[in-house]
Amino acid sequence: MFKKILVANRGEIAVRILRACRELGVESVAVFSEADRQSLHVRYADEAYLLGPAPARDSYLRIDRLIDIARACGADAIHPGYGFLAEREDFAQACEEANITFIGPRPSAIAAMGDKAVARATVTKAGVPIVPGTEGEGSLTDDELLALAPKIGFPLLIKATAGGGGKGMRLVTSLEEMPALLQAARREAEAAFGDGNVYLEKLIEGARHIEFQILADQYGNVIHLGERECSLQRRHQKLVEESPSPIVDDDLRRRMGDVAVKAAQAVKYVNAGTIEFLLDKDRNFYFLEMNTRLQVEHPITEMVTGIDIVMEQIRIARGRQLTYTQDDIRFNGAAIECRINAEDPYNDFIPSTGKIVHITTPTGPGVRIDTGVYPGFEVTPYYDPLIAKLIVWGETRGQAILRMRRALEEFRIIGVRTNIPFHQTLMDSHRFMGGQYDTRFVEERFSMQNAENDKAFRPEIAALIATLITHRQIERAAQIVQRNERDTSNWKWVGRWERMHR
Amino acid sequence: MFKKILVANRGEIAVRILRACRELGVESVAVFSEADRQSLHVRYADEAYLLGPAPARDSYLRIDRLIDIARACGADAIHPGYGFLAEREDFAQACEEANITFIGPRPSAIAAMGDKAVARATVTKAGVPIVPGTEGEGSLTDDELLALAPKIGFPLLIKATAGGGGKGMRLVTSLEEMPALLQAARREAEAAFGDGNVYLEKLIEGARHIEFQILADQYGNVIHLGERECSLQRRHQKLVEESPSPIVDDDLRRRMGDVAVKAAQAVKYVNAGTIEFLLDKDRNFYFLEMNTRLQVEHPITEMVTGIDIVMEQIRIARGRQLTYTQDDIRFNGAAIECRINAEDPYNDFIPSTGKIVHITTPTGPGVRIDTGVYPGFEVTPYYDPLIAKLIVWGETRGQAILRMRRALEEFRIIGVRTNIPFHQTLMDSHRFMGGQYDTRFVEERFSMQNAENDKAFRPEIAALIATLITHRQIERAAQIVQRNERDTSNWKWVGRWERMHR
Amino acid sequence: MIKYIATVAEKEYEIEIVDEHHVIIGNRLYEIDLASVSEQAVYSLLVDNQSYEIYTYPGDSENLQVFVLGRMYDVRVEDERERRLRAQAGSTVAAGGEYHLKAPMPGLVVNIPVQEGQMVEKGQVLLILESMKMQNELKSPRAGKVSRIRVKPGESVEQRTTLLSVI
Amino acid sequence: MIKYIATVAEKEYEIEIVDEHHVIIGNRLYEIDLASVSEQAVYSLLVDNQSYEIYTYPGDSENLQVFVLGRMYDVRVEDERERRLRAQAGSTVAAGGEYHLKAPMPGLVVNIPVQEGQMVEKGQVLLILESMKMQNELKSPRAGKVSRIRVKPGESVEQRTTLLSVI
Repeated sequence: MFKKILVANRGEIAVRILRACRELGVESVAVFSEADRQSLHVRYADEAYLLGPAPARDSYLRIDRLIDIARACGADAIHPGYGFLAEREDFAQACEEANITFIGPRPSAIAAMGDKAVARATVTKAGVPIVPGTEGEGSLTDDELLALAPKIGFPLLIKATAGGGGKGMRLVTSLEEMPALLQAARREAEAAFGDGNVYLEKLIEGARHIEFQILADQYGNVIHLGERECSLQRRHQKLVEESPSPIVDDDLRRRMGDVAVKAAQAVKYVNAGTIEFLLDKDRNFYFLEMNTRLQVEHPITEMVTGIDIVMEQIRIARGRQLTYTQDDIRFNGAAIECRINAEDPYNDFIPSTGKIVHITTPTGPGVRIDTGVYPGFEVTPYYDPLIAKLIVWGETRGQAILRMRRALEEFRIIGVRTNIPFHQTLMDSHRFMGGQYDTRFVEERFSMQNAENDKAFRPEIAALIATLITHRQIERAAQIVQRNERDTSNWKWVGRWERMHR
Repeated sequence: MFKKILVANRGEIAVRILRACRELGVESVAVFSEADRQSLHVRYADEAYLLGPAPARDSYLRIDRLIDIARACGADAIHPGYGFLAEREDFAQACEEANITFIGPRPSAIAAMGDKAVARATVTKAGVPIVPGTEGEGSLTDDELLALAPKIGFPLLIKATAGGGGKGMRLVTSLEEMPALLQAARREAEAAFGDGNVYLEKLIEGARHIEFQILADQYGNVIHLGERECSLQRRHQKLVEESPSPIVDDDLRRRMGDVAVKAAQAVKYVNAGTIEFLLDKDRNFYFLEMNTRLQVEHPITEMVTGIDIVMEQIRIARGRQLTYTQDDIRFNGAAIECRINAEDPYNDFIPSTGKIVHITTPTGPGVRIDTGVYPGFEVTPYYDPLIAKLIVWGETRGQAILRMRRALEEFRIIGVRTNIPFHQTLMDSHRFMGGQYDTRFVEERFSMQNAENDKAFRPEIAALIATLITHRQIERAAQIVQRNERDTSNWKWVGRWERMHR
Repeated sequence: MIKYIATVAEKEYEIEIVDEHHVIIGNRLYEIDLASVSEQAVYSLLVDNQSYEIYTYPGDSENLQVFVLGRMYDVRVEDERERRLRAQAGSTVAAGGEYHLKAPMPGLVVNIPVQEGQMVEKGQVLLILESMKMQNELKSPRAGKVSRIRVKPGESVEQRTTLLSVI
Repeated sequence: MIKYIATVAEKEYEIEIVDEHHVIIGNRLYEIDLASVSEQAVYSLLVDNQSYEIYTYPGDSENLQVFVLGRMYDVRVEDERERRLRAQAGSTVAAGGEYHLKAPMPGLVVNIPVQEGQMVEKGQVLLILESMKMQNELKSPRAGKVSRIRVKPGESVEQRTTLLSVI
């Protein structure tokens, strides 16, 4: 086993990895920015080193500092977590050159999956289906696009090559209307990005985001740990994940799992990774991308399989063979994760900073929390707003939902706003309960205000408590005034002295 | 399902049961003493009723008040938890008469298992082995005892019928020495209790306390959920439990489980219950007693079987058939529970009361906490010192131990003393790691002081932190003095006035 | 006996405090028991033995934001005297005056898609502030004219800095 | 530069505070960083980048109880001046004087198995106090004579009530 592992990350995922180190009996090293001196990951590690100022580019993204610290403290491996440097080929390369094991895939696999066009080409060669389209095929003329369109099928999207944010995007439902829409899209893209190039992509209607967890060792053994349903997103940020997906059955799981394994093998993948798919209404699935790292939502897979993914990552990196074969993997019950973010769901999900003054943590059967915060912790504006992951397990999906509801009810975080009310409203929605949602559900068909006629709507209780609090404050203020009146003895003497000398 | 369940208990177990109610969609009612107004169980229930003053006899033991409240609020079932009224036949009877379902066995089963002599006789008839001895056979003469002794076998114990606390107890290793020891025991018992009666009991050397969890429905279906090893005790209080037991193999589990089921069937048992056995060095086992209620340590069984025992209790009480057959029960991995008590392990385990000012809760993979306390909670002297149960699960016993160690390291409860350091020392002991312990291990062969030469012994760090704290306090005191020197303007005036009038 | 008027979502509740354990809401008497949990903004309230756990945040201006059973309520509480004064002053107070857009958190001004003097709609994006790796659109709470812009794109701002005003 | 002597388990450590981030223990210089976590008696201490989480309780008399890595240490800290004074006064201070047995928690006096004037050994049970459903044996910290018993069996006592004294 490794002697000492450096965790090149912060927050809940650093704590998660440190726990795995501890449970494996490996010494652990934390790194921290000036804003994170009091963070849990610093407190839980065996050693801790300051990286630099709060902004990530001056601290958690400093490859040179990280390698220097790892060398100085004698760490023989680095775990990158997710985000920051986790999918940076140059970081994996720098570790390799410093003779420190990077707990993740080889630099070549990161590179192959990091470029979307290369990734599409690679997995297509391995027989993996991709979203039909012309992305990565260079600049095509209108005539070329019009010729390709019927092969992709309608409806389809025209998208700007340079773009994003919907600029230069057009929905096309037939070949007839396409020439005019192509012109409009190119004009808009030219105006917005100075680049009129566009490409075509099949519109996946009612798409669901389904991803498969992969484990692969250095000896060519690759298995999958089933799927995670991640369609509940807002601005491309996942908010809730569940495993298994409510719409994936055994047959589809087997087929998608086989394809996921094939995609990983196509880049000779090693360690833990995730293959993301889009699944359409007709249960066709398309490769979207591969995340060559540990995923935020890995705990739901741990809950249903009983496998500790982080420990497996470390064992694989050490050169061990996989502990499990595909046949060993059993899926037991259902797990859901809610990402608790410091943001205000009643105010456009604006991030919230400040000091956490009180936490009541839901506990009890089937509840797991991964977090890096505690009462007294200061949520700063420097890093992402994820402050906790609330994960529940139930014998069935129904039990898991009921358990998540009661866990959310128990969860109190005072001092910053959180999106807990969003999750509560979501868990109560009939569409979620029925498993009927797609990637556009949260943004297009969900509202925090739609639940006003159920039994949880109790404005009179809100009115009462606000009145009682106001009343108490008024009474307390009155007492202070009275106390001050009594507590003036010194001033009486002073007043007397002044009167005498007037 | 029930419409409304009243939970006739407090603390962590009341919270545990309320959670099950919530997850089943059943309304819940808490009851509380004057000392418990701010307790979690009051905060988590849908309704809450004051029982009376803090002492249990004026509140949690008031059968009349509980029945009145249940009637008034329309509860159709009562869950007694453990302790208090959980094993009181008259309470189960009172519920029955008030037409409220008692979530537990029938009064007759409580009665049959509540009297030790009756219980021994009942299970013996069903073919269940008991610890050989003469208890429950009335007053026997010396001659009768001397005649019975060889049948029981040596070594054996002479025990006082009236007694306890070791008074009147003698260890006998041969028939020759027995007459004199009988005299001595009778004299001591007479002096201590005014009753010279004694009985004989076979000495189980190196005994381990192993118990089996039973589930039984109203239709005669009885299954067991495997064993719990509860040998780690102090003053007959369990401190640590694990499942499975490190020394029970599949064959022994099957045999003991069969006997446990038989014992439950002997009293037509319904609902959840526990059969306690002593297991000797030669793997012979003897029925000790049956606990006709939910057990403190039930969560470890939930962790290894995936079954929610409290939900099963409620379903059974509602008249449902068992959801599982014996063949459905799979044992997965290993679970350990540490009972976190408010007591000082460095000072003879004396209970500690006070306000909890800070808690850092261990979380993450495989960790469950059942508790009724939170920061700001006041631990009072009225009830038992159990403030939290820390439960971990691991794929193997080894992993569970390592996980428990890291969870104990993370656990901070500030404001009252806790026995967390005891658990840490225990988890580090080679005997525990090897599974080599019996019911006398903690009291006779365990010490908080025996771990002074390992790498966790860092007196220089203790010296350093104490010095730094002292230094800071001195500096702060100096600042206050300086501030006071500046802040004396009023007094100057007064002093001036006084000088002028001297 | 003190009488308050609490307003939630434009509905008014008349609440009289009888004593520490009794209130009258509308015409009904309720038995209550209020406990403050761990000296924070968390309360346990029993109303005729129904148990509610509540936490609060200060809301805009004089309002209190109350969270109960997973829902947020914006509550304004007035006593009778305040209420009379406000009635006499007319009800247009809230809508008028200059609106100052303040930074809800520390962050970096990324973009200001409006100009001084420009008319804006309710809900229109006034400024984009980057914080916690997210770009946050700050919107106008009402229609009006942008009267003064006090920051520039690229500027770092502290929490509660006034960014611009709408008149 | 201030020099302290910290005593743990009868071993002495000479500790000099150089500045906020440096100390000398014995002859070695250490880089340190002390942070107080959430304003409680919980500290995070880095010593040459080794991370320790520590919490403390006030101990008997002047001592501090320190918990680090799952172990408890009873530490006495003195500065050089205090140390000299104590050396001059002789080392018998701690052993002498009357010992007052105080209730470590509220409870009910169940039994007092000693009498006034009786000689007791170190570790001998002086009083049994019931609390939290447990009978707790309170023992003598040293040998001596029971000088005065201030409570009776059956009496309820508050925390820190003096129960009896040993001289």
